[in-house]
Amino acid sequence: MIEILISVILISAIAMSGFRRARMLNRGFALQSLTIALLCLAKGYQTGEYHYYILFLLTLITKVVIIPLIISRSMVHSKLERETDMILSGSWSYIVTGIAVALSFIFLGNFSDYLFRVGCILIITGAILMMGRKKAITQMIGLLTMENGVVLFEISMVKMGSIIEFGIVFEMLILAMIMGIMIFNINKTFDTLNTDYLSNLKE
Amino acid sequence: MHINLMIAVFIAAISVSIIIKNIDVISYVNILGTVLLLILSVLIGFDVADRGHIFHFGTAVYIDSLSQIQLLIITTVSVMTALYSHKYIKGEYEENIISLTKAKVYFVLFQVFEFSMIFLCMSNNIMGMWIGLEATTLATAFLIGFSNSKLSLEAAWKYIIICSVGLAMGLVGIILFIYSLNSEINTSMLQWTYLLSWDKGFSKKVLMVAFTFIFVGIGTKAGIAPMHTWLSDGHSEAPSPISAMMSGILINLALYVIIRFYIIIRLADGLQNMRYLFIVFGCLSLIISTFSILKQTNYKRLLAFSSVENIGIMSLGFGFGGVLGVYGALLHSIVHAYGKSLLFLVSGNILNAYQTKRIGKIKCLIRTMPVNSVFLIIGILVITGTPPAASFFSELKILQNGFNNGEYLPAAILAFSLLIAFAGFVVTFMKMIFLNDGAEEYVRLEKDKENILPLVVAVALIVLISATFSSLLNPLINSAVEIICG
Amino acid sequence: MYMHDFLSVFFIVLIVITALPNVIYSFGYLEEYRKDYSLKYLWGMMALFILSMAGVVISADGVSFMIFWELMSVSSFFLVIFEHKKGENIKSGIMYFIMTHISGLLVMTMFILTAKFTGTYDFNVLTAGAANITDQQRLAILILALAGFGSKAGLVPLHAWLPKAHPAAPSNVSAMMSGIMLKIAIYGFIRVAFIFAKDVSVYFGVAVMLVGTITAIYAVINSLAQNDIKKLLAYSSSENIGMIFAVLGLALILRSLGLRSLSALALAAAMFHVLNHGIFKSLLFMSAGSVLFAAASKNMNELGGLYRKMKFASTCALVGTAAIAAVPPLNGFAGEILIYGSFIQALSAVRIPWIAMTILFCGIILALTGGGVVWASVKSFGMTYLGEPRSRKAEEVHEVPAAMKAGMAVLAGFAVLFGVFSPFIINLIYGWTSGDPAASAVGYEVTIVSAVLLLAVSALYLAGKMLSKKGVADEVRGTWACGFNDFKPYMEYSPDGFVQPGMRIFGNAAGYRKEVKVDGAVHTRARIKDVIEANVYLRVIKAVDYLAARIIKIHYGKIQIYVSYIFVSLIVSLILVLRFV
Amino acid sequence: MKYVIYIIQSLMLLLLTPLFMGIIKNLKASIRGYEACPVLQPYYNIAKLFEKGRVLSKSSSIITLIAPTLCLCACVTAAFMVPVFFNDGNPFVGNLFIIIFLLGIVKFFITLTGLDSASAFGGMGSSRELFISMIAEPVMFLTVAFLYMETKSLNIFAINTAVAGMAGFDVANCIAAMGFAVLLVAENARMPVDNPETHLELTMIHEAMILDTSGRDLALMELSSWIKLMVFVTIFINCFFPMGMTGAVAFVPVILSFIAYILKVLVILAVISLVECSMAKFRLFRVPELLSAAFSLSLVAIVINFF
Repeated sequence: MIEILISVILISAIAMSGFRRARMLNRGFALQSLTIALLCLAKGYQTGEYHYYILFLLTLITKVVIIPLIISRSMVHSKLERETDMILSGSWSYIVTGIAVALSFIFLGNFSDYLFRVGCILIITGAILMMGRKKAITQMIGLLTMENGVVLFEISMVKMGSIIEFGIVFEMLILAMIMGIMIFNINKTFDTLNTDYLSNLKE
Repeated sequence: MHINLMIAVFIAAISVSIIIKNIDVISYVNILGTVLLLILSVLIGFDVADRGHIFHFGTAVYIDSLSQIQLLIITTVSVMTALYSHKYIKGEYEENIISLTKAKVYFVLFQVFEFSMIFLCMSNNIMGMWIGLEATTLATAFLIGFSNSKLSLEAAWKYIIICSVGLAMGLVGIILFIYSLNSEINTSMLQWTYLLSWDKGFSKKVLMVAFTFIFVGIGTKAGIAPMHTWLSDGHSEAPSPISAMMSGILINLALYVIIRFYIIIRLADGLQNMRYLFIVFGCLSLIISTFSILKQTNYKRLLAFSSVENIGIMSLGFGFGGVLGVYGALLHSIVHAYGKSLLFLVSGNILNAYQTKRIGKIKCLIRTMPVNSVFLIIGILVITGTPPAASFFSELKILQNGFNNGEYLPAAILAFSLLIAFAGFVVTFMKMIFLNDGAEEYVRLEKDKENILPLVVAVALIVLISATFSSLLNPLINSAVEIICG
Repeated sequence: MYMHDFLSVFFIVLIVITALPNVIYSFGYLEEYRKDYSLKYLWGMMALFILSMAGVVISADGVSFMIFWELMSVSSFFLVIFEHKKGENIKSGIMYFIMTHISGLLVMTMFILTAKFTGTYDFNVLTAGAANITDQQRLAILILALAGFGSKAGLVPLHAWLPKAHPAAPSNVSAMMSGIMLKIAIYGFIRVAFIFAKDVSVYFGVAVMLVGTITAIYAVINSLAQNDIKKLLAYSSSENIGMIFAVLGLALILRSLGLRSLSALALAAAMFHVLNHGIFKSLLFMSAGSVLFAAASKNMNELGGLYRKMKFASTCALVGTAAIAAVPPLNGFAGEILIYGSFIQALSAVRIPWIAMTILFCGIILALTGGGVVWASVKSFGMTYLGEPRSRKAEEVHEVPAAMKAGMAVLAGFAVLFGVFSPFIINLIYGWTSGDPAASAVGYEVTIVSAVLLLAVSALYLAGKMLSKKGVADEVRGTWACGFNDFKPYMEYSPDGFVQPGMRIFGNAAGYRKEVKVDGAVHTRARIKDVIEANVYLRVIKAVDYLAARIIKIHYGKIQIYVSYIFVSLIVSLILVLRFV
Repeated sequence: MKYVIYIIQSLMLLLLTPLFMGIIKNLKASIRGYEACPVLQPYYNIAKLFEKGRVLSKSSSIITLIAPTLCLCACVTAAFMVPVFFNDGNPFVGNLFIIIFLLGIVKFFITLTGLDSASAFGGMGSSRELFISMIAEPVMFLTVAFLYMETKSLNIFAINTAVAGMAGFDVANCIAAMGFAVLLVAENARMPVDNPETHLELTMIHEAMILDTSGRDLALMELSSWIKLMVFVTIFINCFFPMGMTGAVAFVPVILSFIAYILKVLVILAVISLVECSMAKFRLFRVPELLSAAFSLSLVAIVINFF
């Protein structure tokens, strides 16, 4: 059962890195968070610790419902349709993510646990999303995927780290809220979300 | 007991600034809050002085002399900035640049920012430290974008993205750190004191990777070289009191967190030359920041780069190791906090009077704003390390330690970059203060008299530190050095 | 807590002798600044300046030495930019501050290295002799000492601040800076090179001598070429410092070759010349100050004929100029004989051919510099005080206040006193340098000669008085210049013309270029620039600027690039850590 | 008793100087083949000038008043410090540097007088005088070094006795003597460097500086330059040709050495006048070449003897 969920996460990660439209990215993120929540449920069921269930509920509420809501609300105001000129064009980002996944599998070979490797892959995809795109929202989603990766990383490593999980989840929630408000402000002052206009603080 | 009082003061301050409508009352309460926190931290200081370290709420809160130093810095600098922001926010509010709600948001976030820093340096739990750092990032994100101009929004966006990425890497590092204990993990495992007394050995490889993640991750928050890019934008766009607090305290705290992990690292055998991480990144940040100082046209960005440079000096101090270097680095962090906040507050005054951050546009400060230029000169002399100020002794100790331990190249880089930074400072600021093109007659601005009290407090603190660091503060700093050097 | 051996007392005496008349002089001189600058600030800074210099001389350990050293630099910076109304003062002040910081860093590194090798900062322990320093370590310390103290004293490669800072400062301050501050650097060098480092390889001594000689010849040619009095005096201070370092180098060579007594003589010559230079250079700067006070201009092309209205100040200036030009009974002459004497005695005592040749070469260059100094001093006195006033400023000259005259008179008195009774002082110094107080370096000839000279002058004066009574009375008419009688002031010899023959031969050391413009009338101008500063300094600044422009490109502004910095540095440090740790 | 003779010999030198100047004029006249003025003419000139009143320029200052007296006193003191024809060692006085720097007073004050009269010729004269003496300084330094390395003493009396003790002429002594001769000519404004008799404005160096002095001052200036020349000649004789000099305090040897001294001086005066008649005055920027020749001569002298 966990293998299926992990494969879904892997597929969503690779797919997300190539999406152009932010709405698709949002849905991809929601799907990913849902799978992570189910993963926690499965882990909880498997090991019998109660804190996994609490984590399942928390991730479900925040990452599957609230954060995508924030993203879609800020998207509506910004009339953002599609990512026009991406630094890493669609095909290239797929290829880069593919190579990254392959490398991480080879390099982290001696770690038996799949979760750990998928966590790393999620972090790398988050990074690629952030560095390869120009729109602010995509960067935000990239960052949140990276946080998801850290959560996965944490689940695989630390058996009893409840405080860490709660910390991460709350932090992601507040982070998403603040970024949402900021995107709203940027959209109001710059009336575009392209970060090229956000680079006149030079030297 | 004091710590409960602290929390009570915090909650009171937050609630007042949310409920009450009158700006004056809010800022007075804010100042009162910071003063109370200062008094409480001094009292805690006395406890720590005689009992070595104190626990509270079971082992959740742990204060030893190292965190006591950070506590003192936080509370003193926030008293200064609270005093400054009283007139600053009132001025902005009266010229209705900002609405009432914006002012209230400012004071709430100010309190949240200060308390999250206090929470950070008091928490025994390493995850608590991480959450503290994250909370400061979130609190200051809005404060940087306070003036809602294009540039400040851009700075805020960059700040939040880069710092969150950095802290995510830091979190990965912490998780790897706990994983390297390779034993059954329970909640008490996250206590720093527990980790300190951990004797069942670490897996060396994982620990190395963990500490590198922590160093680079939290290093972004500290403004260490290649990851310092947010610092120069954030500090130059943030309102002056906030950039004073960030430059003075926040980057010290990030380094404090790294040092907490470094103390545990040092126990594991075979990891002695992890200190080269500090040295390499220290030299990198020295070189990058000092050369950027030379080419600055915006004086607040120049001060931000000088913070990067001072972080480089401190990390070199820790990198050289040895009692002298660590003593120098700690002393330098204290003096730099006060000196840098003095400079930022003065630049705030100048910005308030001249409404421009460009160095070229400000002429003959000595005649237009004589009082502020005197404080500016004192600030420059303190930051660049002239003798009566303690920063000269700290730089001397770090350099001496560098030569004693045989690292000649990093010490040479340190000396060279001190010189370049000094040249950059003197050329820019002395031209601003003295140079006049003789054409028009300069009259003293009436804005010169505003907001002088916080500057006086800052100079008083610097004088206090310089006078007492070898007598009164000595036991405090020495015990902190023992914690680090073992 | 403080040092009280002969060396410190000697320099304290120097500070007192030079600072007291200066204070008296300042009472008069600062009236001019009262209306647009605050005098309380200046007096405070001057007090801090003098105290910090005294502090340096009596401090007994490296850290307090460093503290007073930096305090001295800071206070002198704020004195140099006192007249901040004029733009170029600020620029030269900034350059001065950066250069003093360089010397501060070098001296700090030197003390740190000494502490590393000998384990202590304390001077008394160091003087007792730390035996376990290897020769190579001692050389490293001494090279740093030469660089640090040399840059503060104004040796050639790091001298560019001196001709900029001294003219910018008010004259009483530049008198103190030239008179005392440069000597504090020499005090530091003597203490490190002669007292701490018991013995050092001969190559270091040769290097010091060469640097000193090159500084002397370079500075004298530049001082000849200047038209601004204070710049001329600043360069001549650098020249005297060069001469002192040359003799110190000679002393080091002799000591490393084992000729103890000769090296003590050379050291005594250097210290005596330090004392003399302190006196007559402050006197000359004070007279330049009085010219500036009276005629509000220091450009010699606008001065001339100041003697008529400033009789007393000019006579003091004459004494000062005569002292620096090594005219007997005065102290400059006594110093210079000792220096030439020690060079020649060293020449005959040294057996190693190549060292003897270098000493000979440096002796020749110093003799040439001596001639150049006479020429520069005659130019500085002749062009300002003698002949016809060349501009309106030089005509309406108002009398100099009494306090200034008193200060200058005191120093002129010292110049004569230290000249006539120089053997006693030299033997006193030689007593310390050679170790046994009874030894005497030089006979009492100078006193006898000055007595004979005094006798002859008074005899001839009386004879002249008697003769003139019965002879025809003096007449006062226009200058007889072979019959041409309507001489205009501008037809007088101008400062550039006065040194033009010298500049034709030695000109390229001062970047001398003659520009001739013909538009109806022929206009010639002499262009001079500090050659080393123009080539070396500008190149260094350009390189740093180029590097800074490259490095600042890192802040590209794009957020993606900033995030990539984090990951790149993460990966690189991971690889390095896994590989090396 | 010894010091009485010293004073006498210096007084003799002072008294005979105008006579020697007359002799030079006579020798030059006879070489050039015209009727010369009587040998004692310089004495009459000086006496006439002392009676004349002084004409002072309105732009001159105190320098013009004190300079002549100071120059003459310097030269007289220098004369008293030099052994002329009797030398028995003198512990008090005689340092070669002090003598040369005493004559330096003359240079310093004459150049100032040149500038004092605010005329172009005075300025030109002093500028050229200082230019030449600056380049001549190293030659003086080398000669003193040579003498010191030969005799291990800076005192001229000791040098004289030591050189007298050395056997015959060696190569280095001749070369050093030649170098010092050129220095003598350059310092005292004799022919190849400067024409003492001319009043052509653009050629004179020494004369230009004292152009404006008149009456008693001119007499003093003339006397001081003559005495300076004779002091240089005496140093030249005593340091390089010391034969015939006695140390015994008896009447006959002193008279014999006095005669020997007079003969030597006459030979040198003949050489000087011969050079003045046969050579034209050098252009100003050829003088450094002459002086660098003298410089290399004395350098070679030192290198031969001591390296």
